[in-house]
Amino acid sequence: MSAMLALKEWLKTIEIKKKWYNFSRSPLSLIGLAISLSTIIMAVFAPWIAPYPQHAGFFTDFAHAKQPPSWQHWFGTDEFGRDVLSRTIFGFRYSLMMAAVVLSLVVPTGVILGLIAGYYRERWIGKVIMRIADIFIAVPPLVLALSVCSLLTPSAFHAMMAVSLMWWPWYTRLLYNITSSVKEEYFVYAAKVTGASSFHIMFKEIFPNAMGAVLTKVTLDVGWVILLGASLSFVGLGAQPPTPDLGTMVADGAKFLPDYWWISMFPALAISYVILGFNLLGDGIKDAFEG
Amino acid sequence: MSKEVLLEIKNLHVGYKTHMGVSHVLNGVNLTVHKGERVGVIGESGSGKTTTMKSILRILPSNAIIKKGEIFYKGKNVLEMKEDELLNLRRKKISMIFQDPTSALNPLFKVGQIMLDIIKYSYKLEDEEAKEMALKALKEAALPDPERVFDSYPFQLSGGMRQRVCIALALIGDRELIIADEPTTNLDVTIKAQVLNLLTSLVREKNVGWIFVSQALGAVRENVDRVYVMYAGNIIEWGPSRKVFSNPLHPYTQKLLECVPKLTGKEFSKGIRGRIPNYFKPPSGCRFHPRCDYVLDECKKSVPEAVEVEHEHFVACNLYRR
Amino acid sequence: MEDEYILKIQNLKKYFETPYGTVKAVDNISLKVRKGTTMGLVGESGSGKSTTGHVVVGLFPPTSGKILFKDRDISMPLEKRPKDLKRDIQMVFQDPASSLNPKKIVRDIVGLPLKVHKMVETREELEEKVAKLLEMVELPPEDFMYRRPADLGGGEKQAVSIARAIATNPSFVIFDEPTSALDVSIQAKIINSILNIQREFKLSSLFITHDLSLMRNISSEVTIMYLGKVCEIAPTDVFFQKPLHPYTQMLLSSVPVLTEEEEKLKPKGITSQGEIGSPINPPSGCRFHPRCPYAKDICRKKEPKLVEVEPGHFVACHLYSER
Amino acid sequence: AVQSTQKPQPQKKRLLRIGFAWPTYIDPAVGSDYSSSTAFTNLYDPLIFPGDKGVPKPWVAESWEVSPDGMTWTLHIRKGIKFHSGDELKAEDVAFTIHRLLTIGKGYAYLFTPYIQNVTATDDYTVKVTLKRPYGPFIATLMRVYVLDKNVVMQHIKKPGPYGDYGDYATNWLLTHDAGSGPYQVKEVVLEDHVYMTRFKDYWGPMVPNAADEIQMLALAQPATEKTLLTNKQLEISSQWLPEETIEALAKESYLKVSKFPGGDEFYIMMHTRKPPLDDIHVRKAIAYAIDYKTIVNQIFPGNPIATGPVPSYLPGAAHNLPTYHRDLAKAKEELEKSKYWPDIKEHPEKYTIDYHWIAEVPAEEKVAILVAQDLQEIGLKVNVVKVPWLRVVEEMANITTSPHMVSVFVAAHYPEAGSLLESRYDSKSADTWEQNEWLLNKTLDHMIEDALSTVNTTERFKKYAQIELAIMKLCPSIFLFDHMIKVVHQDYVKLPADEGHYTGVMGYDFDGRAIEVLSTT
Amino acid sequence: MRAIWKYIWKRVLYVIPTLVGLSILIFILSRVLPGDPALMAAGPNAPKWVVEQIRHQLRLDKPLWEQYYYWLVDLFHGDLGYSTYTKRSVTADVIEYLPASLQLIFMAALFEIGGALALGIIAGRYAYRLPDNIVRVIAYIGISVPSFVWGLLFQLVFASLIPLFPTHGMYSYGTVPPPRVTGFSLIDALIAGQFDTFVDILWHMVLPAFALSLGAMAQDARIIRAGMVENTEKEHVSLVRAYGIPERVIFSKYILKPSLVPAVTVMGMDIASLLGNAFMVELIFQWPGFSRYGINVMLNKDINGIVAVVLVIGILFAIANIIVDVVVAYLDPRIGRRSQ
Ligand SMILES: Nc1ncnc2c1ncn2[C@@H]1O[C@H](COP(=O)(O)OP(=O)(O)OP(=O)(O)O)[C@@H](O)[C@H]1O
Ligand SMILES: Nc1ncnc2c1ncn2[C@@H]1O[C@H](COP(=O)(O)OP(=O)(O)OP(=O)(O)O)[C@@H](O)[C@H]1O
Ligand SMILES: [Mg+2]
Ligand SMILES: [Mg+2]
Repeated sequence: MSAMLALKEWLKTIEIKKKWYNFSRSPLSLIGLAISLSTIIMAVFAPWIAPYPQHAGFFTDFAHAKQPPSWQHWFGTDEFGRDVLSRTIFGFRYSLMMAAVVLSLVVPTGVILGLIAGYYRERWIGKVIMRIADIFIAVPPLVLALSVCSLLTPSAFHAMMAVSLMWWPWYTRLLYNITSSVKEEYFVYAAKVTGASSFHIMFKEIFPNAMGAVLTKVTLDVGWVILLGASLSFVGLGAQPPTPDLGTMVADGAKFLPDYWWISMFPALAISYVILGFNLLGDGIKDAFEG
Repeated sequence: MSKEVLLEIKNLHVGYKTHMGVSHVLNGVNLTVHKGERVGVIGESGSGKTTTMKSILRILPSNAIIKKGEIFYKGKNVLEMKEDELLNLRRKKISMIFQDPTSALNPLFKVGQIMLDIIKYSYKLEDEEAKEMALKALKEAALPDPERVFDSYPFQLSGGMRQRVCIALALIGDRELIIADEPTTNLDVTIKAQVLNLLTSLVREKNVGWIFVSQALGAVRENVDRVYVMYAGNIIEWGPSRKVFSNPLHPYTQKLLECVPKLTGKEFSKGIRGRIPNYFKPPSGCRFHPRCDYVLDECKKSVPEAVEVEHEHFVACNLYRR
Repeated sequence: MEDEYILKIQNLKKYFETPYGTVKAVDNISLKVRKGTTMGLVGESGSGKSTTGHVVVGLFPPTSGKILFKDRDISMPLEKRPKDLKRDIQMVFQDPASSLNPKKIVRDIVGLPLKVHKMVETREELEEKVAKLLEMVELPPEDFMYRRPADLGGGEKQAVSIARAIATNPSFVIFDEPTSALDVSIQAKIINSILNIQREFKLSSLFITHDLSLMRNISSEVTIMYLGKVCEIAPTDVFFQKPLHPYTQMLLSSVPVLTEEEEKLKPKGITSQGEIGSPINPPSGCRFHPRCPYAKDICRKKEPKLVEVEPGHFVACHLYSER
Repeated sequence: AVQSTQKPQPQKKRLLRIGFAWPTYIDPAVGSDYSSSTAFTNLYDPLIFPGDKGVPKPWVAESWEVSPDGMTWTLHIRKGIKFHSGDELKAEDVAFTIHRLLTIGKGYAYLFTPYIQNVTATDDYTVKVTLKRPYGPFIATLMRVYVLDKNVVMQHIKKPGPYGDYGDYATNWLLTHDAGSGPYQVKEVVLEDHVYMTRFKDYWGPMVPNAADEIQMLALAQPATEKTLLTNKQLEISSQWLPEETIEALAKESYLKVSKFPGGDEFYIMMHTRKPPLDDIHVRKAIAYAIDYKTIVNQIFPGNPIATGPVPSYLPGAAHNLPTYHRDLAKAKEELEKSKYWPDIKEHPEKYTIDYHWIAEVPAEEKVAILVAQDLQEIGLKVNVVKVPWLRVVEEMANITTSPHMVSVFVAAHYPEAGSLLESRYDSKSADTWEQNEWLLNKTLDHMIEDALSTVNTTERFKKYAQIELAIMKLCPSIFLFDHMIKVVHQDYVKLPADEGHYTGVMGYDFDGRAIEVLSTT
Repeated sequence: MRAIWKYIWKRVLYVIPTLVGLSILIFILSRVLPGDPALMAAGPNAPKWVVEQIRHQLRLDKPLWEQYYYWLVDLFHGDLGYSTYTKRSVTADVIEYLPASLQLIFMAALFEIGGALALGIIAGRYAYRLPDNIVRVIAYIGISVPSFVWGLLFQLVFASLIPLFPTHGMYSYGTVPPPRVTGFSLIDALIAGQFDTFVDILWHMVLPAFALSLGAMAQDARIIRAGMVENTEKEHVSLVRAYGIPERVIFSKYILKPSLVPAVTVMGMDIASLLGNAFMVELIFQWPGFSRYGINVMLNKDINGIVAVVLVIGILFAIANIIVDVVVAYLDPRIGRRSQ
């Protein structure tokens, strides 16, 4: 029996190894992993990594405002005299937090609704769920998120709520599509014939088959949610200053283009950096699950 | 035999590059087709039949690597042919019927569009003439209402009709060799019989060379002059059809024939143990040795040479050496 | 007195509503399966074989008609079916590739029915039972227990499906073309284990196939279906000696054979022609008439009834009903 | 209208292109913001024109009398003023204009609804206005009555509308057309984008020699754009909200000039005197002593004079030599320690976190906010800085509970007199408006203000104002940061009266086409 | 062909309830979320009775269902209500601003499709080789850099460093806008025969349209490339190759067409990103279009304006998707023609 257990463990590592092999085959995936990890590390350890952590809070030093990039301030300073690099590092914090909050709300909701809708697609419950989801998808997410945010007081919290409100249907749709096709697979029939409960079939038989797709989408969505959050902030409906939010920093700094380009361009690059990282990572995860 | 040799495959080694490494699929395939001869190739799924056939026309997938070997068509090596020679070969000399008619026909084009393209590039004809030619071929393939078929998308046709369309394609012009790669696998029993009857009668009528690849041993037995048995990228036995089927020599061939259920309902075998080898690390020596009941020591070491056991009946097995 | 039939299907209809019309997949068929025997169900693709099987195991409720299992009416939807019936009736599906959940290991796949029916308590017990089942289908448990379907060959997958189907010790199993996607050498192996299991468990079964040669080796009775209708029912021996329905004859004549002996069994003078019609607009009268070389006027107008021409040999054809 | 297919040959014109923030509503009964008011000034004639430093100057109303009880004002209308339609401006038009304004109720109507009882044209050139109660600054408010051409308006009324017989009162039409007599008339209005006005040939009033042939008010939102336009000579005058950084950069160009003139407003930080801990005067004083006024006027809003009291120092009626606050951390701490909250604040500063709201539309306010937060941190007060859009601020300030602890706002006098600001900033009536966040609700002060405003005699009125101002300083309800100076960058070929030290301090009269010279043609 | 029309009709019918649902959703949100639109509309100094008047005008004093009912009734008369921001009918605003946005989005879509085809085909043709890798890098950059960052970058580069293209507005200063006939300034310029103006407008559209299209372009290029690579290995390609059709034709016909089907589907989604990103791009480039109007009504809490903006974009999106579906149906005969 112990030999068997050892074998089991071995097969498990094989499984992971295979995924890792598929993943690491493309150097782009590894770059993506590195970028994503670097942003996460910067976000988590911002107070230790940022050269001037106090610049993320209430700080002004007008005497040193708008200094171009230099050795003291790699990314220069902004109109308050704050270190742009430090604020950008803190910016990752807010961006990733936004992604984390939104996705942790949206993924379970969307997934469960999608499973139910797909599993009961012929019944009214499935139809109603999909009809409602359709309504939220009938408009580009940014437009609806903008209008909902505009109806609320602009704040990071409201932005997260608005984005979450827009986002769940994408998971519902994904799960709906997967569930509707997987539920016609013979292994689901077999489980039904045996008498397994609908709950078991949805969560133990069907859901594992959607795991890869969900994981891929979640990773890619980290980038998109950050983008959407940044877009909201850019218009002025997202996180509010002095929060070092990347979108807000870009928008605020845009006033000083082109003379003090570093105030907006470095945070803008930072946004692109995160999105790039999670995009590459997402594609890698997709390869890992599909390859 | 003094018959003119049409096609000769010599010691063909083909592999595939995949993310798991290189698979060594064909392991020295030798195959000869004479003019007007009907040759069968049998073997389990994955034994490399399609790979061999595609090599002949050089239409292997892009990840395939031809490692060694020659394919002579009327004495010219196909693998060294120039672009225009190759196109000429494909356009005028050899045609192929694919395994799965559904995936072989581009779903976004009407049957007629595909046929016209093929005819136009092969024969430089005007639309009118080309269409006439296409309709003639469709009629020959026993398709009722060829005009309608010509104007249909593949999905609008049944599986049997699709395969007939593929046969019609293969019949355009006067070919010297028709390769039929499991032309009936995905069809219903009754349709299978129909398609096979059609194909055999056409081949007979036109007296062209024919390679008939199939897993349906019965169908092969009934319709070919000579048969090649393929196992894991090797031709392990070949000879006149009657001889091979009535007196199989190789342990694999013997087992394979036993496995086929009989209409007479006699007890049939327990199958062949094990499965077809992994091509990334194929067994040394005779690739069948891990599954063979009569395995000898030398089987593990070297690939057995072919021996002519009876007239024109060859087998590559150590049991028959000396 | 106990009935000698384990399964009785009476006037079963199963229609599917689709955007293009009503598919009459199974249209008023009746058949009985004797205890401890295997009934073969043969027909071309689209003739309604799988649908019949699916209705019996409860995947779809019948449109009309009755299914009696051990004299209990089981023509209710699956949710309403008592649990013991779900344990007693099992099915092996057509396509090995989709029969196993690719995300689970063999132990959990085979163990699922055991868990659902609470036949095991601990994990050790589960593994033990699964190991036994795997042995029964000739898969060495130590090698296969923790594998995933992706690492299995087609035959091995089907063997796992069979192990799962017999896990709950059912008395009736439907085999839906369990080997049609497999190579002959593997088919032989699978059929062998099925035969062994049938013998060992005294299993009654419905064996769906389109391969008449295979049928000959397995079943004691044969039912031939065409476009949702039954054409002919007969004990296997009788059937091969005296195929009555023209469709049956056409099927038999289409079988490619390896030996002269077999050749003799094939009916002469009939060749395959035409294709199966659409189940949405089936041909009038006898559904086979467009392909039948003996078709007469009456065949176009009137649907033939299934009549018993000899004891146990039923046929639905105007050629025989005139008598 | 289909134009000729000929290529338009642009002839040389004196163009005056000015940047503004949008929206601009050119109907005087609708708009009341900076850009709208600028449009009114150029398209219409007001009854009274603000002279230097906002002193009322006869305009359409040539002269006036007031009844001894201060309840009835008689206005004599100037003869010979021609509307753009060609008709003469008559008393009837004036009465109609005021009626229309009061009926619609938007725009500057709020100045008149509380006082005006009735308006009648007694003859072609006389208008009689009856008030509800005596009102000292009445004449000054008439700078906001822009006279409309009754006939033209009546012609463009669409029915049905919300105003009964008057249908929509031509509000739709007047959004993109004018019915005025001003020196310019509407050529084209594209909402959200621009207002083009061309010179009205028959204008009756005085114009400077090189007045613009065409004024273009442009919606400009981005400093970068304005910068490009200014350097390309495609914009004569920048908008007034250019960031200091941009102004600095532009000031370096030889062909550009920076002009500075009072905007008539003061920048306040309003403190909620009913919300703990700001309900304690010591806390308020501590704050007043903690703030670094100098950095604000030197670094953030350079060039703005530190405020000397509750009203801008140049406003008619402003008091002088009031006691003021300045940065003194020791004093600030001392005051804070005197407060009843001190022991608790010391222990749990987060319990007394002060919400500081600043207005999203004015980005420079953020710097003040963060500086204040930094300053207050030094004396041990916690601040939560929140950026809030203008309309939201208006909404939250309407209610005593939703009003924030502190909010920084620019407030301008409605008419050029100290009384205007005193009333709108500190009277109980205005407590629920955006102009007061203090929620003083102080009866004594209310009486003093009412008394002052109903005093018709100007000198006496101004004395009363001074007493009120002193009282307010003692209460320390607000932080008086600075008297706001408007800064614009303009081409050197444009001559603004402000360059010669002339200004009105009345919103909308800064860019008066009558007085701006354009010395170059394009 | 009839089948296709039936299919389109079905799609349209399906979209209608969704749009109604959308209107209800946004209508309710705009009325129940905190904030008093009447107060905001009245302006900071308005007396109470004016606020009440506006409240009445906006029907905010009625129960919610009644508000919606009358809103619907008005909608059927082509009236989207009164805009508290522009102080006129929202319908007039839509008519005024929408064409400019459509024009811009149309141009962006042209860039998107053209660029995606070019990049995708090159990458697919030279799969796994240098051009493919270059395109891949371009695609990743295109996807990762938000459109508003492109916008700002272009502003930075073109406003000061290389002033090749104008960075704001629709016309150069001094250009006389053509008289409004269709509302589409490009068309109007042509009608008026102002060819210079036409070129001027085009010139102004280049940067915003490009900034807008880059992300979608990259996305589509990737899909096309993936489709090409996938289809190259298809059996039907082997078939035409086996019959001697030249590689050039195989590539441009038998591989390209099937690769376009998924790409076109994705383009439908990408139009969503165009419609969404137009909000930021119009803001940055001060394009006098509907999206900039959208931002303004949103920032001013003009509820009728917001509802209209969402609804109009919903309709545009639906139309775009239907067009995409039709194109897909045209490319892929299997769609919408299953029944015979
Ligand atoms: N493009 C490819 N890349 C990698 N491996 C391939 C490729 N094509 C075929 N193979 C592998 O090569 C082996 C031989 O395949 P081939 O298709 O030639 O067999 P076959 O005899 O035709 O089988 P079947 O009867 O199933 O058609 C198989 O193991 C298959 O998995
Ligand atoms: N869920 C369903 N919805 C609609 N039509 C169906 C459904 N299931 C089966 N059918 C149709 O019913 C008919 C009979 O199908 P069935 O699967 O029973 O045939 P079969 O005899 O098992 O064929 P095969 O040999 O291909 O498995 C077919 O035309 C099929 O398209
Ligand atoms: Mg093959
Ligand atoms: Mg079936």
